[in-house]
Amino acid sequence: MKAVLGLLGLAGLLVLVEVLPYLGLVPADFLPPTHRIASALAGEVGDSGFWQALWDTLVAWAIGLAIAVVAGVVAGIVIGTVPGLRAVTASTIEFLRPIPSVALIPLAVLMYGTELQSTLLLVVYASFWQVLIQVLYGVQDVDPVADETARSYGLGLWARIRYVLWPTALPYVMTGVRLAAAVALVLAITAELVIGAPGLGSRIAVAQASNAIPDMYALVAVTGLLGVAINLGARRVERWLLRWHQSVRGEVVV
Amino acid sequence: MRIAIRVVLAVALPAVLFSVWWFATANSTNFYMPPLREILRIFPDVWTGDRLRTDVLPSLLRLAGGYTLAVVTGIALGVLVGGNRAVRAVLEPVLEFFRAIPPPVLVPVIMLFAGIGDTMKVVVIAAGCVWPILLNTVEGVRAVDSVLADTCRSYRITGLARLRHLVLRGASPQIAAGMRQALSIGIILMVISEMFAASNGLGFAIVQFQRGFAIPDMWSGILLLGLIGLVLSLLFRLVESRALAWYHGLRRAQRGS
Amino acid sequence: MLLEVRGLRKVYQGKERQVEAIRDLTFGVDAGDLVCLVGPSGCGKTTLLKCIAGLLTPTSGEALLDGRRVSGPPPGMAVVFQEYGRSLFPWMSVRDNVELPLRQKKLPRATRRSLVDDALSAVGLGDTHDAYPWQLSGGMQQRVAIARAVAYQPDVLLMDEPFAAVDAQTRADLEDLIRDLWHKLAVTILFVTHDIDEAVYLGQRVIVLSSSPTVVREDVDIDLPDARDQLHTRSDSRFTELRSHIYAQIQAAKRESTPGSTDAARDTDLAKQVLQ
Amino acid sequence: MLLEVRGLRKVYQGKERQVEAIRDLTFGVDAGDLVCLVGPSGCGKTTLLKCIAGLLTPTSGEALLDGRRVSGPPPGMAVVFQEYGRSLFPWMSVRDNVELPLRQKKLPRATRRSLVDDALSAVGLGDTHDAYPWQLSGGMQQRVAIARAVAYQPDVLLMDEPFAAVDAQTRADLEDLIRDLWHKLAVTILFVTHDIDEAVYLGQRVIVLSSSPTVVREDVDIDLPDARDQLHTRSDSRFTELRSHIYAQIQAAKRESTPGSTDAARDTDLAKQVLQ
Amino acid sequence: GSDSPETTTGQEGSTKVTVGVIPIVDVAPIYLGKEKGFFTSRGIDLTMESGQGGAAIVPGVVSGQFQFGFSNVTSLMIAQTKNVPIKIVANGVASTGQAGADFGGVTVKADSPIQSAKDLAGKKVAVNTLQNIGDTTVRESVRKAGGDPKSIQFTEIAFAQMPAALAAGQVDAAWVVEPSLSAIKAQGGRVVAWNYVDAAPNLTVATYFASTKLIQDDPDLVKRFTEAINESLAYADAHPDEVRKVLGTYTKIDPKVVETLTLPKWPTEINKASLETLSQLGKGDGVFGDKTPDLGKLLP
Ligand SMILES: Nc1ncnc2c1ncn2[C@@H]1O[C@H](COP(=O)(O)OP(=O)(O)OP(=O)(O)O)[C@@H](O)[C@H]1O
Ligand SMILES: Nc1ncnc2c1ncn2[C@@H]1O[C@H](COP(=O)(O)OP(=O)(O)OP(=O)(O)O)[C@@H](O)[C@H]1O
Ligand SMILES: O=[N+]([O-])[O-]
Ligand SMILES: [Mg+2]
Ligand SMILES: [Mg+2]
Repeated sequence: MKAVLGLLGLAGLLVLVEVLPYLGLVPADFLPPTHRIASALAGEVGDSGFWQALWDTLVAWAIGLAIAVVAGVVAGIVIGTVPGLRAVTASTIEFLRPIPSVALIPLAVLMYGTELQSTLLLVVYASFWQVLIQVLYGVQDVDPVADETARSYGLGLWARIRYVLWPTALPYVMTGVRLAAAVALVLAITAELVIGAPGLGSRIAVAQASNAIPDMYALVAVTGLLGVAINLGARRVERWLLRWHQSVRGEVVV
Repeated sequence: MRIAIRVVLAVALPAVLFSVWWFATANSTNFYMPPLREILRIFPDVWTGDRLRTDVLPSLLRLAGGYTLAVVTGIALGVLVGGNRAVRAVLEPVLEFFRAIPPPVLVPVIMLFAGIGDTMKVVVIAAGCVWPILLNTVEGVRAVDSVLADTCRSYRITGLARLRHLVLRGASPQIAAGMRQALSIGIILMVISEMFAASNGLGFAIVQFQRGFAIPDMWSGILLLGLIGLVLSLLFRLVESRALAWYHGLRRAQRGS
Repeated sequence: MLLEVRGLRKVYQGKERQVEAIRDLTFGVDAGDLVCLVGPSGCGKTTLLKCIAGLLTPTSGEALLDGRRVSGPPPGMAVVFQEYGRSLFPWMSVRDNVELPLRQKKLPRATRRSLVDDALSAVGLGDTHDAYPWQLSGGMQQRVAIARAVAYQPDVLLMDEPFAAVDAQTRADLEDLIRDLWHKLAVTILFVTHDIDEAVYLGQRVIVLSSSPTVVREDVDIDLPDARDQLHTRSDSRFTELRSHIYAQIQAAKRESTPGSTDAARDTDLAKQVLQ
Repeated sequence: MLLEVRGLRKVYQGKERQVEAIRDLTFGVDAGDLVCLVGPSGCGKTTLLKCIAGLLTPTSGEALLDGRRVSGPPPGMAVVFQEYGRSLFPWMSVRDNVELPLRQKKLPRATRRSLVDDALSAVGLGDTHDAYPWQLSGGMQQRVAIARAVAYQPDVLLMDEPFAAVDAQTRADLEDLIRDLWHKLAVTILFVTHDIDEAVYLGQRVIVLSSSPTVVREDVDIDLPDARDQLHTRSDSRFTELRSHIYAQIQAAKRESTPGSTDAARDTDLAKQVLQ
Repeated sequence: GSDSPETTTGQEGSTKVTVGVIPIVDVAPIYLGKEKGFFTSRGIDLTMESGQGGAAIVPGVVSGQFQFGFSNVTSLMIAQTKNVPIKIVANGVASTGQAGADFGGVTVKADSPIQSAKDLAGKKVAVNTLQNIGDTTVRESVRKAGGDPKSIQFTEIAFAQMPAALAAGQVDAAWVVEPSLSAIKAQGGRVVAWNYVDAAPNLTVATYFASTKLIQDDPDLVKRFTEAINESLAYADAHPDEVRKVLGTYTKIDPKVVETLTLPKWPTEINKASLETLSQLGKGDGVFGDKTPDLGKLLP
């Protein structure tokens, strides 16, 4: 049922893009109708280079995201639980966070050229903050009664992190992971696009430079579909991990 | 005294990091890693006077516009999507589709509809920073306490009153988390949007420095971005601590201070 | 008959756990009645109240109010929840918590003001208007929830163990407040309690529920004089008789777990159980 | 003396609202004692318990355990909170909730298993192991919290109105369970309740607290025989005497609000108050 | 790190070389040369990395991540004035020198009132990068046609977006190169100025470059690379059909457009006089700040 509705939404988007040129809103030359994008996509799918690029992008995405999530969660829990650390690090975090990964591109190229590490640097830098901030908010949300219960039963720091803090922060962490997953994909592709590291991004760059508009949109659509697939996976994990949580066990009607 | 301690705490780590940077690059001959000394020396020349008016101010105005747009749409859409299962099922894949598209790729598409002027830049900023607000609002709305929801239903508190007194307030801690995330993403997108079809702005200036091999100037721009982020986050915290006084009070009180 | 419950059944359908909380309940409450519900812990009293309040949909059967089937929260009904702590808005002061439903009723400001003031001082919280609920003790929070319901001036009032967290003296005072209110406003009250003395003292009728899956075990008419007071009523011999009778009923209810029960607080003779 | 409270004072410091919850409390509890605390709603019982449990820092004065000042939660102490609903972890099943502190004690799996089983069936929840707390009724949740404390086999047990949400029969059973446990394990118990009968039935001593700002009003020795049972003890004439005495004390406590009080549930003769 | 070895020797004694390029028509010779074996025959195992622009290529060359890079000459002159340690090693691409048949020009919509370069004065003109070869040469076109170059409003838009921006009227004119030039012509657009041709005869537009460090440490490699490039350039210039074929391998340009687009010139000699002119033009437009590029240091 849910899947059907979701497909319905995506189908709506396809129809919209198909009819946009006929509505005269944009010329078909610059935003081609769905069927032309689809045939360009078919061409891409038949090309082994496309699959290699997709693989390269996914590898960069997965490694980068994994590093960012682990680092973000660990840093968030340490900063959130060690007294005083939050006050000490707050200004630095706020300073570093708004620095765009794209501004770091020369630095990345300088250090790693078009190697995978170059993309990873940008991916990790951008998505790390998403996770960290969510974890910090989650840690702050621990129910004091629950925490006091744990403390009064003599649960040590580690046990309290594992049994109280972590489950409380988990909904926030999941949101952070979903945010970071998309940001990581965005940055992986941006890095490839600008630096030229192999992947979907550099294919998009080639299509842009060649004025191959349907091809470009086909690749953009692949990116979007990747995002949908990633979110689907994240949602599934979330439903399982958070089956006890208000947001899963009971839905509030607005 | 309290304030003094807080200032010291806030300044300590940056001071350490800056000293490390200072000494690590003191004798740097790497073209792309100039000495911090050099960067700080030119900073006032680069970022005072004319540039403040011609580059920094327009950027901040675009940021304000885009951020506001994102907050309004993010919360509105989030309440709609979070509060209604069917709507969520239909819209989520579409939203996720757009969320995964990198802004540099999206900008040309936005240009088709919004032109190449400030509107485009505001839209690009909004399109980027709407996501954390949207996602957090959705999760916050979904997690509204069931007993409170029942209380509202039984007292027939519905419609706008319910939205205002239950849904938005209940989700507000998480919405605030999203808005805070969005703030720095907004700054990032301000830079990205000004890499396209711009003729002024902070992002534009940084890109020009980069292309013109004015590397110390570029670094000074990055420093300025960080400073702007810091100041904006302080302002945000000030506003948040007022709006969420009940929440922080609740936590503090229950912690027993 | 104002309120009618007909063949009501409620099964909680979980992934692994399916609980038949209520098997088959049928009873009625006349307009202006004050009926108390007692029954063992976990027998489905809260579930029943939520069905009547239109907050839960029965698995089968129905609740009727004024002859109309309850499908959503009906107008003019107020509920005091068992989870009083969670039923107060933590972001509103005590006064705003009490006032919010009145605003919804579109009462003029002055009326609201006096209703809120009266209700809060009636529950002994005349000087905590500006505090947040989480600055109050458990019993005080519960009293705020009661004040909210009282100020609302409902036609039907459902209360789920509303005095569980207050001390004996306050409890006695609140009991008298409820009877007072009932007399003055002719409100119909359904009152869940686990205190048998309280049920007998308050009610015109006491409905005794069995263990889960729940049926009505007995519907006891409380033939005490209408004018009650804490000292004399409680020492009345008829009072003692009634409470003993009901006590015996509940004990029996707990003992004979209805056959086919999938989940219930079973009779466990705790005192005899060996610990470890 | 195992537990000593000396000149304890606690002021809640809010932005606008400053509440002196406890003014000056001094009393002691010997090892193996079972002491009940009673007092009007909002008088600071919860606050006191939290100070003793090391969860709140007193404004002045101190709580000593075994001669050492309490500054954080001491080992071997279990607390049953008044907000039972929130003290259970919603992300764990009932069984895991009870088992968690035992794991922390590093007990072997088999021991843990039998402790959990025994404790849960002792509170009448033998068949809800796999349910989540939020699938249980209020009273059932409260019993899970009690089972957790019982299974923990603490040296000192603090309980804050632990039977507020359960029915009379279950309550009686649980009271006997606590006395049983106390005899078997020689645990020291501090028990907050608002039910005076319960306090007298359970305790060796009953400490009566005044209204907020709180002081000890009286420390009553319960000179009933050690072997108690629900039927005979409660009909003992000494029992009736003691409960009347304490009842009078609390009523007096509520009446004479201590001078200088900044916030308290004041005496409001509710029955006489006119509603609207 | 930035001091990793510049060259790595492959299995058969050949040197692995990475070149940072932009995936456009201009670099067809290097792809063609690779296909023809001009590099392997000189012991060079060639890899091309194609990014979106120069921002990534220069730091890559400076740090040794790339051994060589491809860039337009104005950018290289700017780098020189900032003392970026790089030097040109071979010619890259040049204008055809023929008005009406160059690979780049200033275009307008079919119905635009702009008829000549002179009319561009006061108009909004799109270039891919501000303060670079595009705006400098367009100003020269306007200047030569008797217009006021100062009044032109330049706007930065990527070549790929120019057809859309022009069609939507977001700009009055757009300076484009192939294949966007073909796309605009196909929309009915007109070319009103051939800015490369106007700037200097047979203008050298872009070149290959290396870091001074590599030139010092491995002059032999640089020599072999230059020879291979030169052979590739000459071959490409002589075999336009093969060039059109190789375009299909590294670009996605529509095959129909590939057949008809205007190819640039690929001489092996760098036109120093044109670079002098370009440097003067850039200085006049303030592209180099208050400095003047030292072409002696930049050229091989
Ligand atoms: N959300 C739920 N999901 C599954 N089972 C539930 C849920 N809510 C209640 N139950 C089950 O339904 C039965 C009745 O619960 P209910 O809360 O109605 O009891 P109650 O009579 O109010 O008990 P108490 O006096 O302890 O408050 C219990 O066995 C409980 O476990
Ligand atoms: N976090 C807090 N902030 C401010 N005031 C508080 C806070 N917690 C409790 N108080 C105040 O302290 C006083 C004592 O509260 P406490 O919870 O200890 O009472 P109690 O004796 O447990 O009452 P009850 O029997 O109703 O549970 C009350 O007046 C209450 O308003
Ligand atoms: O960090 N980003 O450049 O998106
Ligand atoms: Mg209940
Ligand atoms: Mg309390």
